[in-house]
Amino acid sequence: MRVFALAGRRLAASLPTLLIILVGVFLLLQLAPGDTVDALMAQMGGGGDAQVAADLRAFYGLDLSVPAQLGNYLWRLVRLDLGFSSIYGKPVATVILERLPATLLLMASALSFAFFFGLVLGVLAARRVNGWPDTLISTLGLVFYATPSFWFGLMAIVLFAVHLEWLPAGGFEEIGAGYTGLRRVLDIATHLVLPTLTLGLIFLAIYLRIMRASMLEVLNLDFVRTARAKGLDETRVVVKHVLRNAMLPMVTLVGLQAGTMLGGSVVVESVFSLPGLGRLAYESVVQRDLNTLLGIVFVSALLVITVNFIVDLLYARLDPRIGAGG
Amino acid sequence: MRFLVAYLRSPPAMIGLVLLLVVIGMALSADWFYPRDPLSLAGRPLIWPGANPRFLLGTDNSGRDIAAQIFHGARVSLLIGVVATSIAIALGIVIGALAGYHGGWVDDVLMRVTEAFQTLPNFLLLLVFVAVFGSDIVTVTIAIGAVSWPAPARLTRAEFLTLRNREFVQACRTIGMGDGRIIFREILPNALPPVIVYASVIMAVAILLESALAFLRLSDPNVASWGNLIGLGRDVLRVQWYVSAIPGVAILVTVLAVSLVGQGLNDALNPRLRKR
Amino acid sequence: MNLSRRAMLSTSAALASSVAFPELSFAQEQPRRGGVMTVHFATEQRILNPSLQASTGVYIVGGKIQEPLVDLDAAGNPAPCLAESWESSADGKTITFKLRQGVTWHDGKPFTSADVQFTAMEMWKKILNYGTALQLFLEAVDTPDPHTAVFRYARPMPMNLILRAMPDLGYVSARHIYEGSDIRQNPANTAPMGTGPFRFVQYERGQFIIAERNPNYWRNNLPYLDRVVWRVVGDRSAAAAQMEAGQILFSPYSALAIADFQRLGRDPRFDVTTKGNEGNARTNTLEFNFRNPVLADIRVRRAIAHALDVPFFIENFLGDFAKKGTGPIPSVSTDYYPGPDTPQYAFDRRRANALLDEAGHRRGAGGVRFTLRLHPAPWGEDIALWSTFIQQSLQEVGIRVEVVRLDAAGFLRTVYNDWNFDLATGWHQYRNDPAVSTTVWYRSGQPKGAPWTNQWGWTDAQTDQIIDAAQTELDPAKRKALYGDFVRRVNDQIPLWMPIEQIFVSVFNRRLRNYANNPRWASSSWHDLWLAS
Amino acid sequence: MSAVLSLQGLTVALPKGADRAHALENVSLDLNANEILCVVGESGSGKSMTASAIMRLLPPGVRISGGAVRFEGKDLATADERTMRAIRGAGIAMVFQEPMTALNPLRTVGDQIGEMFRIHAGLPAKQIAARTLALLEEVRIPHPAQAARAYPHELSGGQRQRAMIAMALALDPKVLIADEPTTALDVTTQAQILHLIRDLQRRKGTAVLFITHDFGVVAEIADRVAVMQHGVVVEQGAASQVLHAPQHPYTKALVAAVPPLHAPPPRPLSDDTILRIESVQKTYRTGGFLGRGARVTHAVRGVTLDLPRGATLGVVGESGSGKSTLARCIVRLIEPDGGAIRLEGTNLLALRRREMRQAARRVQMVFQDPFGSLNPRRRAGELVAQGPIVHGASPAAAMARAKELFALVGLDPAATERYPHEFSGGQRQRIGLARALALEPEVLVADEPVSALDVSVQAQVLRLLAELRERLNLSIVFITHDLRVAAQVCDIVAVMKEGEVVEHGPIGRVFTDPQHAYTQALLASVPGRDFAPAA
Repeated sequence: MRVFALAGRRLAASLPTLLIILVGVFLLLQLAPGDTVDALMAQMGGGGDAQVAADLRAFYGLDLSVPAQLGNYLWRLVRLDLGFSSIYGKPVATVILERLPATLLLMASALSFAFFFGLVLGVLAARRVNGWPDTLISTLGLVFYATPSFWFGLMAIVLFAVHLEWLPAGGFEEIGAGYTGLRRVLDIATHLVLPTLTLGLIFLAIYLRIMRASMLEVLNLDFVRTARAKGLDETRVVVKHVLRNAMLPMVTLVGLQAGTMLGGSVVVESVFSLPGLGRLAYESVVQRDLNTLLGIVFVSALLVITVNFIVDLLYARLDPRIGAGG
Repeated sequence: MRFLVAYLRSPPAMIGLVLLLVVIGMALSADWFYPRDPLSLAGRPLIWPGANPRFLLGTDNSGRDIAAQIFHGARVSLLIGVVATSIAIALGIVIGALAGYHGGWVDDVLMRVTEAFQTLPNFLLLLVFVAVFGSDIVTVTIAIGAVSWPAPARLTRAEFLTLRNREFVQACRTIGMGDGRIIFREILPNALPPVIVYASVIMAVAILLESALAFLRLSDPNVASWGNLIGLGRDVLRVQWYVSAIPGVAILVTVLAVSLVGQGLNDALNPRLRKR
Repeated sequence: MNLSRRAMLSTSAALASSVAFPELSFAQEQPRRGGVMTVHFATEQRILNPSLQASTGVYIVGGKIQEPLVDLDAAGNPAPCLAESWESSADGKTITFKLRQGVTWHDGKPFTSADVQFTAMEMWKKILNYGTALQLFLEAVDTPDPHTAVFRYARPMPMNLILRAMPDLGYVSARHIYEGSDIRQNPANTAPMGTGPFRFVQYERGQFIIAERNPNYWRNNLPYLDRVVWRVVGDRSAAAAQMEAGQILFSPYSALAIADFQRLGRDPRFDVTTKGNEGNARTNTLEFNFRNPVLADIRVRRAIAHALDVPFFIENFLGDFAKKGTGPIPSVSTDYYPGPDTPQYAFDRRRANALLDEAGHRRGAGGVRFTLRLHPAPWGEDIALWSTFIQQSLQEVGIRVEVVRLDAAGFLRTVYNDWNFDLATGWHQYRNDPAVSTTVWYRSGQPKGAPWTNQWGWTDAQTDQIIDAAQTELDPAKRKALYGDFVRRVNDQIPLWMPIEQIFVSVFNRRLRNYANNPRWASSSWHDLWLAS
Repeated sequence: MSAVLSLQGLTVALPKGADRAHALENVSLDLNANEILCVVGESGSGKSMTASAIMRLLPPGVRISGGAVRFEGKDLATADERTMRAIRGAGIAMVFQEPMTALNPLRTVGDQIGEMFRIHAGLPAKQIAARTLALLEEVRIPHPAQAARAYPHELSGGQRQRAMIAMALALDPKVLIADEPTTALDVTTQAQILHLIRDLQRRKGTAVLFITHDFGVVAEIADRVAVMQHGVVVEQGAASQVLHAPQHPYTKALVAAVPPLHAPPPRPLSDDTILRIESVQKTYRTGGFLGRGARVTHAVRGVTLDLPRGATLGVVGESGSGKSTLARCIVRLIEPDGGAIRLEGTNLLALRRREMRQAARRVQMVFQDPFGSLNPRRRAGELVAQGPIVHGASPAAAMARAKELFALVGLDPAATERYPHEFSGGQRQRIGLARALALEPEVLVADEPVSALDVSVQAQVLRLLAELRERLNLSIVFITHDLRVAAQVCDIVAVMKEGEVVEHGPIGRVFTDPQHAYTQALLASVPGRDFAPAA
């Protein structure tokens, strides 16, 4: 398939990108004050003496020179070994795998929410351009865009969890409740409602704006005039001819913003105490857990690349011009 | 002139401008209304807004006047926004212009680096920067600028890619003009408007990024920043929610104002869109 | 063996079943069996084994699964746990522990002196923080029989010191699990196995830890609870919400916001108290870097102390759970507290200004005498508030303070290793005996980079001499006197200042019974804890 | 004959602030069954607006303010939207200029044609497929079954236009409006499409309203002609009458401006070759993953041509023939892969960048797009003065020179202060010329310099070019797709196809006695090739 060749090329092109990221972050963190052993000492809360610290540094290979450490890391990476997390005391791959589901779920639900409502609202606004629905939707979009996500999350907790007690204030699922099957799915779903809204809001605003602009753009294209000249009514013109074309820029944007969304989940996961990758990233920066951080960088880069790959596939399905070469 | 008229005719753009002027007014008048250090102890902690006429918006959990912090915070937010945006735009333009004009391996290398910055979640990168270089306001501002440049770089590059093949650029080359002059004197002025409009997006994002950083307590504690206040208020969120709510509204209004002004500029610069 | 029979024997049998309950009303109730205890777990841990890491975050979990040789009773006195009795030789160089018989590990293997020997030599002496210092002169542990462990020291070890230290630093791990493995990477570090009332079940990072009832616990028919679940909740307000919703029954170690303590304290469903944490007192510090000549001047240090209105700060910001401190040994330390009659620095702004003038620091432009950088430790809401208060207060006497905010690793490295600070503030944790974790803050000659030790560049022969003498003094009365001298000396010199004394605050759901019935309750084994319906 | 469609005093108002009040003013036209009525006019004449007004698909803000459009007894100017929808496609169908953009890129051609049956006829799917196939066969698309399954981008421009025509004729409409349907096509394809339209129209008896700017096309296809200017029909009548005996002065001027396909008598040429193009080669490689699947395009392969001093060398060919690439190779806007460009013996391709910049002043270029070739942010004078300034002239001297050049190319010297958007297309092309001439070049490379201009303006610019060639003794490489234009300005001509020169020689010889089959086909395709305005 041509599409896969395209994706393969893209993957190959992202290898140097990945290398730049890994080496860059590695070197950057070397400049940070304190290393993972300092963070470990902080966790102990005192009483660690210099010998213990020196032992730990030797144990984690922190006594080696920077190039040697980098070389070791990259060589391990080539063998698909992400290394051992000093803070979590287990292989980085395990640590990340434990945290990945929550983030994936959160991102998927936030993305679906933002995409769906962005699409619907964008179309509605474009259909009634400059009318009151457009004004209302566009204003809402701007307000959503301007709302700091963590603040929205906090306020949502105050309202929905504290005062109304409709939804849980945080967490991924009811711990120890031992739910299984559908009950558990429902439980996780209720826990994800607020985080999804919080993370999705800004993207909803962005998609809405793009969709509206794109609809207006496409509505002006020649083939829409052709469709009208064929005698199609407006609804059919929009559904059959405009929508799919107008969705293309939005689909592209999803790929472009996968990284941003992952960044946003750092804050959202922290607000809602979700056991996700974003929070893990934050913790590993603070704990100087270089292996874990690099692991996350690696995985999130893979994630972004994967999302882009899926977006490419989707785009190719939507647009037959892609994948036909060129 | 026509541009100005077009701008002033749009109600959202005007609302944005007024809001922005209010925020700028707050920033300028902060010293006049609240001459004391906004971080100094002003009264008992956690006085509700309106409960004590001395503290219009109440006090936070450190006993500091929230109103004073809101006024002084406007300075910080605007300053961070403007400076970080300038850094991002300047970096973005130079990198985008070089990549877009030269193409070939220069483009490849620069775009790989840009992709690297875009693949890595920018907030994560910001965290790393702050962990490495500390969190004083200068560092934070530079770091925000340093993680925000890829988008304007891509935009500039895209503009350059189309403009460099436009016939007026080719005409400049046929008369023997040098590359530097073509890039900066001929192409750049034409590539600039969309980038300048995009600056409003960066500024909005910069303000949001700083506040998110402050919320995680990673921003400069020596300045009265709105994000710091939200982060501080998080501990008393359940009852004294106003400590977080008030600066949140301030951020919202500022970002909204910047976005509206940006959109107004865009519409005024893009007459094709204005008609719709 | 040449032992002077100054044994400290306790009646262990009685303690096993009945402990003096502070809440007498509960005693009349019939304990209910079953139920799940849910605990707030604020910071994730790398390790859950308390033989390898001495910190509250480990005890709150590992303390239910593993047990120490010696515990504390309700009155705060050493009580038998895995050791039934102990005695010291006359020269203080040999300490013999008689171990409890019939104790089995969770995997069914018997607990013996070999376990104690291995843990002491391989973990306490080599890896365990505080343990490495405490057991520095431990030469060997002899095991004449499976139920006797003889600790041999190169220097006299005060019995009081070791017994006070053991509840925290005396957790035993199973030799058969660790021997021959790389201790630091042993899977049991995060899936601990012990002799305690609860067996480890599962640790989901970022979510929860579960332990279940150990049916073969050596205290017969205990514990009452079926399960303990620790819920990982990093966000303070989220934890408070879960506390209110009944999803968490106990929040230990001051892990909620100060405002929430005050609010929940007014709620009849909760007991907000420092009870059960007397063994975990801490003081807020203000640390001076002597490499800055301004701070090397004692008048400046004293002026700074006089400039801070500590009672005001406590009243307005910390509330009922803190009190004015009088020095490095907190008032809860009944054995060593020298009383309040040591040199103190009352709030006196005029005096502060006078001292600064006297030191030659005249006010310059904007009334500023000089500028100092203050590094607050990034843990604890009170430290952030305290650093803000320092900033605000010192401004009044003409000292401009720039707060430098760093994360944990950055803070420790910058302050204790790079010495790149002027002022720093954090916590000093008092662990029942000044020799465990207090005197290191003052004794000179600490290796560079060791956090929470004297890294200020301050050397005082007199202080060093007192500390060394107390370290090996076997007579408790003399030891107490020496520590009195110590407090007077350091309060006079203030190389660092400890003006606020705090005890960790716990929030209990009142459905709990038998809670807070010993001075280190959050860390203890909870074998007698039960839940009212 | 009774009119199928009748425009009676149709007036279309433009929104406030437009450059004129009405797009159409009192337009009356009758379209009879079984005839082709050509509406012809220059840009802005309102000819396309007429089509939009009939279909009631006017841009927002533009509305019909008077008159009537009679069709099947209804007045379309006032009919409700429902009625209009029923008429669109079924009663009156339309074919547009750009077949690429007029088809939805995301749906197959068959699907889009079938849509006509779905919305108007409600046929079962199977029948729709059969009818679609039949239609595609009718418009003589190669491999109709494949074409039905193809997406628009998979077809060539001509095939797309055939598909558009198939779609338009799906329901046998009474009226077909064709809005510049062949303007975007190459000349050979254009001839085929014109033939197809004519043929189908004859067979089905459809009334065709054919909108075009090209008198050649009019001559080729029209039964009757209506000439429009500024929204007003200035003249209408039978094709032969309007073309050969125009009455209205505007029509006269327009017809006179159409260049005849026959070359004027040859001029004597110098023996001295000023520019020699020697086996110039340019290959593009695109795509490919690790070297596999890369596509190689030979844009220019081994082209060798001589330009005598003072002569005009025409390079003609269809799009994709490599003529523009060749032009850019000459001035090194594109670096050729091989060969030589010798300017009086000096190989320009061997020069280093700095030397090339110096040599640049001797070979200058004029571009096609009068909008795109002038930096919108610089004053016209600056644009012209730039060249001399780059080559060391003082700004004041360069500006003075710019004013002289403005006079030379027929512009007001005071206009140097204005910005490009304040000029008309023809004026802008003059600025482009002035800019090229500012460096006093010996060779001028003109890439389609008049293709974007209306026919009357085109004639003026061509005249100016010829004049300047004489006065300044310029040698010109003239790239064009328009054989009529080539015939008028070139001394020698080279015909390019797929990167190669298939035939070259003196224009008179090549155009009257083409040797190569392709040249013959090309010349045969020129619409209205026999039409020449009565001088």
